Amino acid sequence: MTLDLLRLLLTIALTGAGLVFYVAGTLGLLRFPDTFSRLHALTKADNLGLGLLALGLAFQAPGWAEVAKLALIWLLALLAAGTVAQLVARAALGRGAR
Amino acid sequence: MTPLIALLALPLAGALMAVAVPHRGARIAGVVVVASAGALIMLVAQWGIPHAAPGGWGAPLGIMLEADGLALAFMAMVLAVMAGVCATAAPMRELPTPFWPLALLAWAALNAIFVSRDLFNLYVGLELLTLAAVALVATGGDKALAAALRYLIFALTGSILYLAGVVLVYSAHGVLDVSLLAATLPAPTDRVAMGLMTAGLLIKTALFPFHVWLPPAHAAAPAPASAMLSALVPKASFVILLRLWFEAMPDAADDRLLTALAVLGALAVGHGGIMALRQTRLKQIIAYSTVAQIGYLFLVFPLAGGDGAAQPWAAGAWTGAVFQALSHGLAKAAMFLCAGLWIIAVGSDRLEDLRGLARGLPMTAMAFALAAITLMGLPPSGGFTAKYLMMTTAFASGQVVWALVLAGGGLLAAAYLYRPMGALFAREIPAFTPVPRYLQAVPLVLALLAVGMGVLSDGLYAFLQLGRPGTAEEGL
Amino acid sequence: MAVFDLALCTLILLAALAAVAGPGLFRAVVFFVVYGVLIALAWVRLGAPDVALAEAAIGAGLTGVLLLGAVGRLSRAGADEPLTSRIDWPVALAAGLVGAMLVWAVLSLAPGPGLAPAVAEILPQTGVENPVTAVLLNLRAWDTLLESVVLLAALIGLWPLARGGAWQAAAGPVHHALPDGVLAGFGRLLPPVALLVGVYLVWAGAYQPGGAFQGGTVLAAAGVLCVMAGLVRAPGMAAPLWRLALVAGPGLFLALGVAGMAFGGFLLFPTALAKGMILAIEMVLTLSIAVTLALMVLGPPEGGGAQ
Amino acid sequence: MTVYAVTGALLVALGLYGLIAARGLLRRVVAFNVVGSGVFLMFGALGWYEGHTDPVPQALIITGIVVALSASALAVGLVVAHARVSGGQVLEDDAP
Repeated sequence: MTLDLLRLLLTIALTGAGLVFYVAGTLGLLRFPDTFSRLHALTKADNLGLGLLALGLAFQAPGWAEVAKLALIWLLALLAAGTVAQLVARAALGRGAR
Repeated sequence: MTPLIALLALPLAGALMAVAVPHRGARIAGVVVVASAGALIMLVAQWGIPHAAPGGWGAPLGIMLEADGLALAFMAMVLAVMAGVCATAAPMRELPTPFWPLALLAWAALNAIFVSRDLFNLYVGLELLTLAAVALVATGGDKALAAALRYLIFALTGSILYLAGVVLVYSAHGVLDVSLLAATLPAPTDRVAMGLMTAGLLIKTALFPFHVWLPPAHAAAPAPASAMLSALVPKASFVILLRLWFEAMPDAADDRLLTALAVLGALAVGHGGIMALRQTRLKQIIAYSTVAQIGYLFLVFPLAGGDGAAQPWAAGAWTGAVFQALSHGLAKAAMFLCAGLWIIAVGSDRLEDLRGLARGLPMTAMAFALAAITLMGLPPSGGFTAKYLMMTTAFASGQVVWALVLAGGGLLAAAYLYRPMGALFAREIPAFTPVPRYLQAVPLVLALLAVGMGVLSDGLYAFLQLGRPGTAEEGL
Repeated sequence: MAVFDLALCTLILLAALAAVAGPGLFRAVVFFVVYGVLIALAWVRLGAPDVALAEAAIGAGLTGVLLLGAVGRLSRAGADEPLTSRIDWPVALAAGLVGAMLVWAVLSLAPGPGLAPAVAEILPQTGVENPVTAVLLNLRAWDTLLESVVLLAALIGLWPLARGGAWQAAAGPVHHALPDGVLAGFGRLLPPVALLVGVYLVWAGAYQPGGAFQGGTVLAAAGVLCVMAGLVRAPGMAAPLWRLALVAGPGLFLALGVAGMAFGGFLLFPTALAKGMILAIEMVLTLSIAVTLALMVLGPPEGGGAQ
Repeated sequence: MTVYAVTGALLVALGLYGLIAARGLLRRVVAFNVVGSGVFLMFGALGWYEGHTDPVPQALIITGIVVALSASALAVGLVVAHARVSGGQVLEDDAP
């Protein structure tokens, strides 16, 4: 019982923290002046936010297989976000953005 | 394999093979034509209503397929037209290779629609037909792109409205099968469902005022594709309309609604005829003629539907409309194939360029004249039988106004078809590239079939009654 | 949870509004993708994870990629979207009327179990445990066979649009990617993972959400990425093997359907063999779907890298 | 779950407006997809009963999603080819 409660609290805390990072990243996307700082805000904050969400949800997973799936999702999202950020930055450079 | 399944599987298999072996497209289509003819003869010889339940489940869990007289007659018409299309298209080098798989896919979709008893399966069939038909227009090259796009937008609007109606039908009744639906109690949402499905199908059938996509699309496509598009494609959605209004939900028919459909049909007859009079290119005349000829089909709704469905004359009007759809298909295919051959011969379809061509290509001129007789509704053609049957009902049921539409439409057809005929039979000796005789014979055979429908109307009339909804059966 | 549903529906409507009537074509397409993801979320709420997967992968993902690609090609062709300033009131009235009728119909329909109990009853005879897969590949296999052909028809429909009529050339535009760039690295890393996920989705479809169309989409995405990264050349229809890959799935489906007539009917899968037959169809169908979708996304040949 | 069905109905109206009234061709393709998903959402939400959705609509919706994608792919191809030829993404009103 206490273990379940502890897991629930951890989940709430971690997902809550993840959401804060998401909000921060979105604010940065909206408020920052140019493409590169926006990318910076978005990728950094969202990658961390997603990691926290995944970690928080892992405490609710019924088995290790689900934990592995969550980890895989996070890794794939990291990889995709990193690649896309690079490509967007390069495209922006190519078009003469600062 | 039963002949019914063969009729569905053959064009599908042919299309797949034509993708795998593209340079053999024409030959594959030829094999499909011959094999389908065999299967069709076996089915007609049974003189019954063969049916199939793919997967063995049957409705409501599975899909039911049924080849009643209506479905078989349309499949036979499609087969005849496709045979003609394949014969004329085979030697045409300028047709892009994808024409063959697309034509076979359209054929497969048509057969699938004619035999399907399931409203959602009909949707999938309609979409297959639409995509293949739009792509066939696009085989006309850069000049056909705008027409293809307009056609696609109209067709997609139509199919999504139809699908919305199907959703309401399933949500209210829990079944999609036409026969099972007829046995369910009416639901209050049925009117909305029928309205949406009908509106969608009207757009697809190109009934006035939803016809604006048809003339440019049918005129821009290569002639063999135009023949398929004008003769066959609008018939699929019309057959679904017949299934809905006469089989699935005959009780939803409201007299005002049925009259509204026929009024649109009458307007189509007038508008299509007048527009056809004003065109200078043959393919555009034929395309506008399709708009007018589709109009006649919609007179069936007040003549044979609603309160009149139980009357003894209803069978005549219903069968007359089917005769009209079938004979128009054969005649219109003949006309477009003639136009295609004349374009090969003189490089244009402008009326002034066709002057005197009857001397050079007499068989095609003969074919065009016979097809014109059918479209005007003169005896002894299939078009005459169609109009005779519908007029008899109009007088018997006291709806004389529709008889006037039929008569007036015939006069208009005579007027707009006189111009190309006058040009063809002008006393001039044109310069032209010769066309092989066997190619000239193709439209002639189709036109003769259209006329023959009238000569042999007794047998066809009896055949069409197989599985016909309604109570009364009246001979000619 | 009612608050959540209401909020989600509001977001869906707002995203749709931005996609249909918002300013800027690129923005509209981005909002359309967001809209698709939100719709997928709605499907999860409605207890329909199979549809959620299909919507996310196909409705939002692939359609979004197609539309984004078109935005790029249109701006390169100098074809800007015309500015629409005012509302077309007659059309708005007609659309509003349809909407009002639908809302009325939706509100007057009483919920019911539909065919769910009937499907559950015969599920053991279908050879699969996921009822949605049972409906798709057994009960209504004729629909699904035709649907796989619809997909093929759309692809063939793109061929007449190839530049210069060279429909057998390599699909799509020429792709320039740095051989050691990020995209190339991503392209090397992702395909094995995508292969795993794609095959898993098909395999799992028999007893849990997933299936040939969802799996095929994942594989197609990996393939398109490989082409964009310059790792492999875009397939061209001059190669018989690619053409065979396109028709293998529907072809096997049709062939096994006709073979079913030996057991008593078209598309009839006897219970003992159903699982194997359905899985065989799904696996080959996945391959065909993947190739078809990848070729669709790459677009008709634009004259680069002709073989 | 009626709220989802009503949302679907509203999406149909919104999308229909765009499909018919928009002039930009690609925008009309987007609108077509909105109508499609609206119809599907209606279908699924109406099939929802006691926590589950009827599997038959689910299967039909998946079929519908694939059909809509096919139509979109052909439409996008035509829009791009038309733009290449005409230099625009509007249909001239050549219809009488």
